[in-house]
Amino acid sequence: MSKKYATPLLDELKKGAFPSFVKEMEMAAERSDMAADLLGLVELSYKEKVTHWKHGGIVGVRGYGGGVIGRYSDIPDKFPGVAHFHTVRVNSPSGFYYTSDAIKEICDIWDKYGSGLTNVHGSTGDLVLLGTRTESLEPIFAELSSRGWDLGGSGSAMRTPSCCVGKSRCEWANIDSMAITNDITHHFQDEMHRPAFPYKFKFKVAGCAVDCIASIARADMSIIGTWKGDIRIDQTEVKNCETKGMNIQTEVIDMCPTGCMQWDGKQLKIDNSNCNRCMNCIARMPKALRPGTEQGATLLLGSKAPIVTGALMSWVIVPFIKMEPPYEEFYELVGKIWEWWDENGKNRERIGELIERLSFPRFLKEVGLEPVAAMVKEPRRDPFFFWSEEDIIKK
Amino acid sequence: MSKKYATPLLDELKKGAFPSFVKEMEMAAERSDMAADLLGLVELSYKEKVTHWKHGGIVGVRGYGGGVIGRYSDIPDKFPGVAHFHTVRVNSPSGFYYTSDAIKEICDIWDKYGSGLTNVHGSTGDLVLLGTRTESLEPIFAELSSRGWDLGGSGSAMRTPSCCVGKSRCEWANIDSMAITNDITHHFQDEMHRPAFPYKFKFKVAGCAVDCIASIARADMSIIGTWKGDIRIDQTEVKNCETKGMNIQTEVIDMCPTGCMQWDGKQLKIDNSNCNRCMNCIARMPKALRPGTEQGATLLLGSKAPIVTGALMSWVIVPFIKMEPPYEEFYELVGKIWEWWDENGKNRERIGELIERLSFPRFLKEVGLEPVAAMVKEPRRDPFFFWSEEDIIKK
Amino acid sequence: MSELPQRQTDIGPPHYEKFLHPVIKKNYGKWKYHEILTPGSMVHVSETGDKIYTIRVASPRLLSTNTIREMADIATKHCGGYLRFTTRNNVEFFVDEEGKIAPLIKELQDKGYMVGGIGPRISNVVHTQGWIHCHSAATDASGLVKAIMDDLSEYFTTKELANRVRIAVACCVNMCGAVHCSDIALVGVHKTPPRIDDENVKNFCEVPSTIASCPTSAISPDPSKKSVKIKLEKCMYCGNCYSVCPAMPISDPDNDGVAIVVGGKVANLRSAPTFSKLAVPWLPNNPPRWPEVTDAVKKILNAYIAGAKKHERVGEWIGRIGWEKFFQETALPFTIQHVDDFTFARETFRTTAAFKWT
Amino acid sequence: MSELPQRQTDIGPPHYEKFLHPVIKKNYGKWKYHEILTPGSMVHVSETGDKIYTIRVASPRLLSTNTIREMADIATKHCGGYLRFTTRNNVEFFVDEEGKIAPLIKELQDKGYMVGGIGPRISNVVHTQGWIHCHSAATDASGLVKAIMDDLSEYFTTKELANRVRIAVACCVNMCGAVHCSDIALVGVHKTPPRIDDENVKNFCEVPSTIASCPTSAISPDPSKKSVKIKLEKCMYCGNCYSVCPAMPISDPDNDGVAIVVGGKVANLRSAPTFSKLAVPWLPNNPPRWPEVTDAVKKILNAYIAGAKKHERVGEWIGRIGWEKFFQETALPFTIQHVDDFTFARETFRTTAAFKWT
Ligand code: SRM
Ligand code: SRM
Ligand code: SRM
Ligand code: SRM
Ligand code: SF4
Ligand code: SF4
Ligand code: SF4
Ligand code: SF4
Ligand code: SF4
Ligand code: SF4
Ligand code: SF4
Ligand code: SF4
Repeated sequence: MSKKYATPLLDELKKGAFPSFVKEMEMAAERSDMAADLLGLVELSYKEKVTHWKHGGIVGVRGYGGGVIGRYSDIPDKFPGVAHFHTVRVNSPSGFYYTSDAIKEICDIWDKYGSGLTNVHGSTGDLVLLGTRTESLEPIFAELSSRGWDLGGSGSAMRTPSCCVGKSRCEWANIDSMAITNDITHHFQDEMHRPAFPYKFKFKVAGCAVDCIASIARADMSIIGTWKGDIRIDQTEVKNCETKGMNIQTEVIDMCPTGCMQWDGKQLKIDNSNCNRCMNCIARMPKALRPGTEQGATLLLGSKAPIVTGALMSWVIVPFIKMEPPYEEFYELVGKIWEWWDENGKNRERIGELIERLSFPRFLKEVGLEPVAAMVKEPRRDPFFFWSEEDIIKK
Repeated sequence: MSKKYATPLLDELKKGAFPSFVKEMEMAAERSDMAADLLGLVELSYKEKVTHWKHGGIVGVRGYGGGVIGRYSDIPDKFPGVAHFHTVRVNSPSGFYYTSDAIKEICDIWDKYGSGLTNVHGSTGDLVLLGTRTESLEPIFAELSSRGWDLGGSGSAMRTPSCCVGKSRCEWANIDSMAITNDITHHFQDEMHRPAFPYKFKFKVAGCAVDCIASIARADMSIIGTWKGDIRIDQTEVKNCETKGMNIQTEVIDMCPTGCMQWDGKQLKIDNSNCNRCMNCIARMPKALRPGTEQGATLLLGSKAPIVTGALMSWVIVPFIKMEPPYEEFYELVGKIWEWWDENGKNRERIGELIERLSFPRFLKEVGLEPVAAMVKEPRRDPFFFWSEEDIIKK
Repeated sequence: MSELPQRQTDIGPPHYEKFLHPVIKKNYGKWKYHEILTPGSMVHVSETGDKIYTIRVASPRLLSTNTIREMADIATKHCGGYLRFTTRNNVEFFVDEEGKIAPLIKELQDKGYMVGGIGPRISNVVHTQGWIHCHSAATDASGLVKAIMDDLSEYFTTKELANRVRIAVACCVNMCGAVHCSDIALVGVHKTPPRIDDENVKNFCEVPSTIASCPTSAISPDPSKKSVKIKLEKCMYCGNCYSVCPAMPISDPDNDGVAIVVGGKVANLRSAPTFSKLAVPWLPNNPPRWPEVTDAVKKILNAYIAGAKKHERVGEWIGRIGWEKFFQETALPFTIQHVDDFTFARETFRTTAAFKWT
Repeated sequence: MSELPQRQTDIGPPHYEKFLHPVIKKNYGKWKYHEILTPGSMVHVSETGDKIYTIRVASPRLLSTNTIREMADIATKHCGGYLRFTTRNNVEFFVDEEGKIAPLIKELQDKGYMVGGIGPRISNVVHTQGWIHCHSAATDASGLVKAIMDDLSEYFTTKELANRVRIAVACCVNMCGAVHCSDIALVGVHKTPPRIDDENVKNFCEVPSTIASCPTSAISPDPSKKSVKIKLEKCMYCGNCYSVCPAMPISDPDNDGVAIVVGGKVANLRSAPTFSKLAVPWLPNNPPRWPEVTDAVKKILNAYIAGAKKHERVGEWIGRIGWEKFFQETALPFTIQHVDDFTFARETFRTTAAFKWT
């Protein structure tokens, strides 16, 4: 088939070992005018070195305030196929598992109404359907939702929570990250679909401190599985690691950040009271070492991208919480945090930024969390601090 | 001799192993009414748990704007001896060395005009004469200066520079800290005696990174000696350290922060290109290891106490500078820094705070220092930075 | 519209259980250990003795329905119709017997899929929309990913590194790629301030929120024009005002470009999660292959390969040798832009006399 | 005044050379190594073969001329008339032959001097004026030093520690004692806001500089009274406004007290210089012996003694075990005041899931 536009610059990116997004666009372009015009528009961006998209207007589906990102080309006359090019964020299932049938059903819908191009998945974790027209949004939603799919979040709302593979295929999961993610998503459908927060709010759930979902870097609330009690040791398997060529001293003992491990060539000893559960030793010897059995999670709050005051990582607000259905304690806390954010947050102020502005002690007090040393890397430096009325001695 | 006041609380502090400041006050009180009344006033503070001093007014000696701290009691009627109780800051000689005769000469003057009490030395490094009356200031100054002594700094001026013992009695000095301190003090007499800065400015000079004068914590400019080239090793003496019972592996090799040392029981090897000159190995084995021979200093800027934006430590602005008389390059740089501070600093703004407010890059540019990686622990985190006109590509 | 099925709302995503391979479902929560078999395959062993083999392939993330269908068909043929995507946009296929691995890999490779990405190597590049879909992009994302990964594909398919090297791309400082905690990351940056279209500001923008959007307080009202003005020397070209107010376009074909930040991570193993730090403030947008950028990435990667100890991440390696050595070993210039002047600038200054000569 | 000698100005201090012991002068810059002989004596050996022996004694720093004269006389008798003071206010005597040490020490001890302070032990306490001389003092300094050092004197005279433990006292947050980088330090703190005397503010204070002095912007003008007012919930009782404006006294007999900060250092050995961090936010002023304070200091010191490895400073020990363990091992309570809310608060939050259970 002959191409609608010459795309010499993009053609270059069909070469090379790594799968080519240009080939994907070309495949879609064979069936879709939208995709064909996308190729032309992107080629122009490659030539001119600027984007050709305008700010999105507000588009969406009836009754929802989010789930669609409006997008229009700034040169619709030249590329009418992408005059509208909205994306639809489909809420992915926990753990990003699909059956062939299910995902093909989505393809069917998308071929019918959209560009035939997708992102599986977007950075937040939605299955992103890339490029459709305003008038197609309702039909797409009807087709999707009637088949059991719903939209994810966008705007000042709870965003699609996501998680690592967890207990489904990982021996290190201390919490059921997929079940938790699924529960949170269903619990907060209204908060996701009808933006009413000061700004976006993201949950990410990792089964352990390896954090394969990067929750600590990009979730307003990061839920990270962990354990209490002793690391389980299979001494025979420890020995086997050495037999197979691992240098236990340099790769495990010397790399333990707390220096709480000892290896005499026969027995591995761990002073669990000084272990910080970093997961390194366990990752080095998956057959020999396993997390302890009293399982739960650490809750951390506040990470986000750098705008406005610089990037934030989430920090500990609850050192240990059992994360078992119906997650009452957890939801109660989330409720209090959101209420506090709602009362105090400015427009476009993330929870982490708000706490930074009003102070972490104030957040703790007002949300009702006990201060504990696990919440800080180190105590304050300069001796400037506040007292409450009840701390003052009156004579 | 019977005491002027009962001082039961202070009397308690005459007991115990450590030398007693109360005994010192009592000795002075036997000859001085001022000291006697000081005892009474301090006893009252011990009882009431508040200070009995008022803000100092402006007192001093003719032609000088500093060197004296005015001090008045808030209950002069009760303790007339301390109605005035100003301190005189006598500029100490570099290294805090004295002859018996010289220091007794100061005692003579002080017994004549003051309380007979001193601090040898104050935190900045002055020999502090503690407690006299306004009308005695001129006589004290005449007596002192005619015998070769001068006053130190106070107010918004250069303060009395101070230093470690350096080359006079320490084998690790890479710069002549005492000569440098003496030179700076004489070079800037006007800047010290006639306050004209936005705020105070302190120099402290340490012969090496051990920093026995705590310069990095409390000097607007910290001058710290260091070397280039290889640490000198005497292998026989290394071996001797072991013979005498030192565990070279744990006390030296494992504690080297850069991991650049090796010890095989016979030979000590140092990868000098990775040494950060922290001084640990040298301090552990003074007979075996000595700093390299190309000597100079690192200049650091900005440390101060916590008010207003939190405590600051000095940071590197010149990684290496030869510090040899007549110190031209050094004085030229100090001149530029002061000029910049003068132009931009707010009242009561220390140099470190000013740089923090206007930015370190701007300081570097305007003072004419090349940015080098040694100036930072790590580069910036968030990709927000400025470009100059000349960096912009115009087509 | 009449032929449309009945829409439903707030039903949420389908339950994940429906999509689990029977072996995975049966052994859910019972996994005991895993072993990496090859760069593209691993096995997880359950307490029940069951095993599940995972085979991973790269994906460009921007997928046509053609490719998705093809992958689904492969999954149907080899895997009982089950597949998943990883948190870094790779695709995983499952088989329950070792013997099923080879035919699956053969078919994948025959169809041009790149198998690999497991263990201490370079996995897929987390990235964003770029010129494909975003109005805010200072560079493209997909093209950068392709250019880099073509150069580094061996580290996906075969070669081992000291540890994982996580590469990420974000097309603007909004950083949808969460570039701020990656081993090596590229971020699109501007070098010139926004251009204010006063007429449009008046008509389309809310002045107070535009002013509030600026991290450096560079924006103030211009009441006479009912618009805003920018104190140019305060603007560091973040584009946040443009996110809030479309009448302040900031892109510039010659001065937009790519910054490289390095040394971040999120895993807690050994050392705490770390932010990435600036390695290169700006390289030109030179599509389609951004040679200046790929060169710099290779310089950094090669210095890491030469210097890192086993299991050290990029940031841990730099932490051990020091940033001054990083600039020496990579031969990247240290510039005034590297010196922090943002929120926590002060904490980055070198408050010690102990540093290395370079 | 007529009998006064002719004053001179700007002559600066006398040249140090005049005050140097002949052996020190001769071997200036030629020292080769040193050895610590006893807790109160050490020898420095020159390349010329010359030796200088240093004997150190404690001083309360607040010295009467009586004591200074006595020390000078001892120096004349034993040391050729030379002596010096250390940067921590100890006194050093010099002899040039080993045999001269014993008689010198004997005389010093007979006269009640405390010999020691050299090597890995507790040397003198850097401190400030307190109620002896400062209007700003929230506690006394000399009394605290005496109370602490009476308790810990053995660590000056005999006992060894893992490394030096530098103790410092500052009587207010102006921190003339540079307490902010000490192993264990006490600082006088207030707990209540300043009391504004409007009449005096009007007459004696400059309103703009008073407002500017406040770190938390708690002060604003009160134009009707030509005075200022304080937003109480913003005031953290630093007293800086009082430094600038005497009409805002802040001291309060019951609520002023002592905070303890720990883990700071300035030496560059092994690890970079570090700021001290808050261990105890407030203990009451309980003169003359401040038992609550000395108790807490001993708790910290004893935990350090129990836990530190050889050559580890207090901060290095805490760095190794973690702050959560520090609070456990010292049994000091962790309170809301420990959680930072000042300039760099955010950098102190625990951005990792790896911490120890306590
Ligand atoms: C599609 C997606 C990038 C991708 O290619 O994957 C995306 C795309 C956009 N992001 Fe994002 N963000 C996406 C994940 C993220 C992430 C990563 C994450 O969620 O894990 C981040 C960093 C984490 C965070 O939330 O801070 C992220 C931080 C931002 C920000 C900065 C927010 C901040 O508080 O600093 C903005 C700016 C804004 O909100 O105005 C933003 C804004 C945008 C907008 C809506 C542009 C705008 O200014 O209005 C982009 C729409 C592009 C388009 O036309 O498609 N996006 N954005 C990701 C969502 C897909 C999905 O739903 O799965
Ligand atoms: C006497 C001395 C304490 C001592 O007992 O040794 C002292 C005493 C005072 N200092 Fe200091 N400072 C003394 C060394 C220091 C040091 C340590 C140093 O210089 O190494 C510091 C910390 C380092 C620094 O400069 O930041 C220090 C930081 C302050 C500050 C806080 C300055 C700041 O920028 O944060 C103030 C407040 C001020 O300037 O208003 C201050 C103010 C004062 C005043 C003048 C009180 C005031 O608010 O006006 C004190 C007079 C007390 C009196 O009546 O005698 N003093 N002051 C020290 C000077 C003696 C000498 O000349 O040798
Ligand atoms: C499949 C996936 C989870 C998912 O839900 O999709 C996953 C799966 C596993 N990860 Fe991961 N990680 C996955 C993303 C991550 C991420 C998140 C990310 O990259 O954005 C991280 C954090 C990276 C960081 O710190 O920046 C991550 C850091 C690790 C580490 C720690 C590496 C380190 O030492 O710093 C391990 C432990 C190890 O094996 O060394 C690990 C180990 C594992 C194990 C061995 C866990 C297990 O027992 O099953 C899995 C084997 C896969 C492998 O070697 O790739 N996984 N892993 C993700 C695959 C992404 C991909 O396609 O490459
Ligand atoms: C005399 C004095 C210099 C002076 O000009 O007065 C001095 C002299 C020496 N110091 Fe020091 N230091 C002196 C204050 C300091 C200070 C400053 C302070 O305390 O305010 C420090 C920094 C403390 C800190 O980091 O907070 C200091 C940290 C050291 C260290 C490093 C300790 C460490 O490992 O962290 C050494 C090296 C060693 O021997 O371990 C050292 C070593 C030495 C040596 C061995 C240097 C030498 O070769 O002569 C001297 C032996 C004395 C000893 O053991 O006390 N000196 N030394 C100071 C004595 C003060 C006192 O009376 O106790
Ligand atoms: S975060 Fe932990 S539980 Fe989840 S996939 Fe990674 S290693 Fe497994
Ligand atoms: S989990 Fe980390 S801290 Fe705990 S024993 Fe293993 S390596 Fe050490
Ligand atoms: S700072 Fe260095 S040169 Fe000066 S006394 Fe201390 S160890 Fe010696
Ligand atoms: S000076 Fe410090 S960094 Fe250099 S070799 Fe000695 S211990 Fe190592
Ligand atoms: S990083 Fe910036 S340009 Fe890229 S998708 Fe996100 S908002 Fe758009
Ligand atoms: S680009 Fe950023 S810094 Fe510049 S004016 Fe806009 S918001 Fe402010
Ligand atoms: S620390 Fe405060 S109270 Fe003590 S001398 Fe300095 S200014 Fe005065
Ligand atoms: S005491 Fe400090 S915080 Fe309180 S009003 Fe005064 S200057 Fe401000």
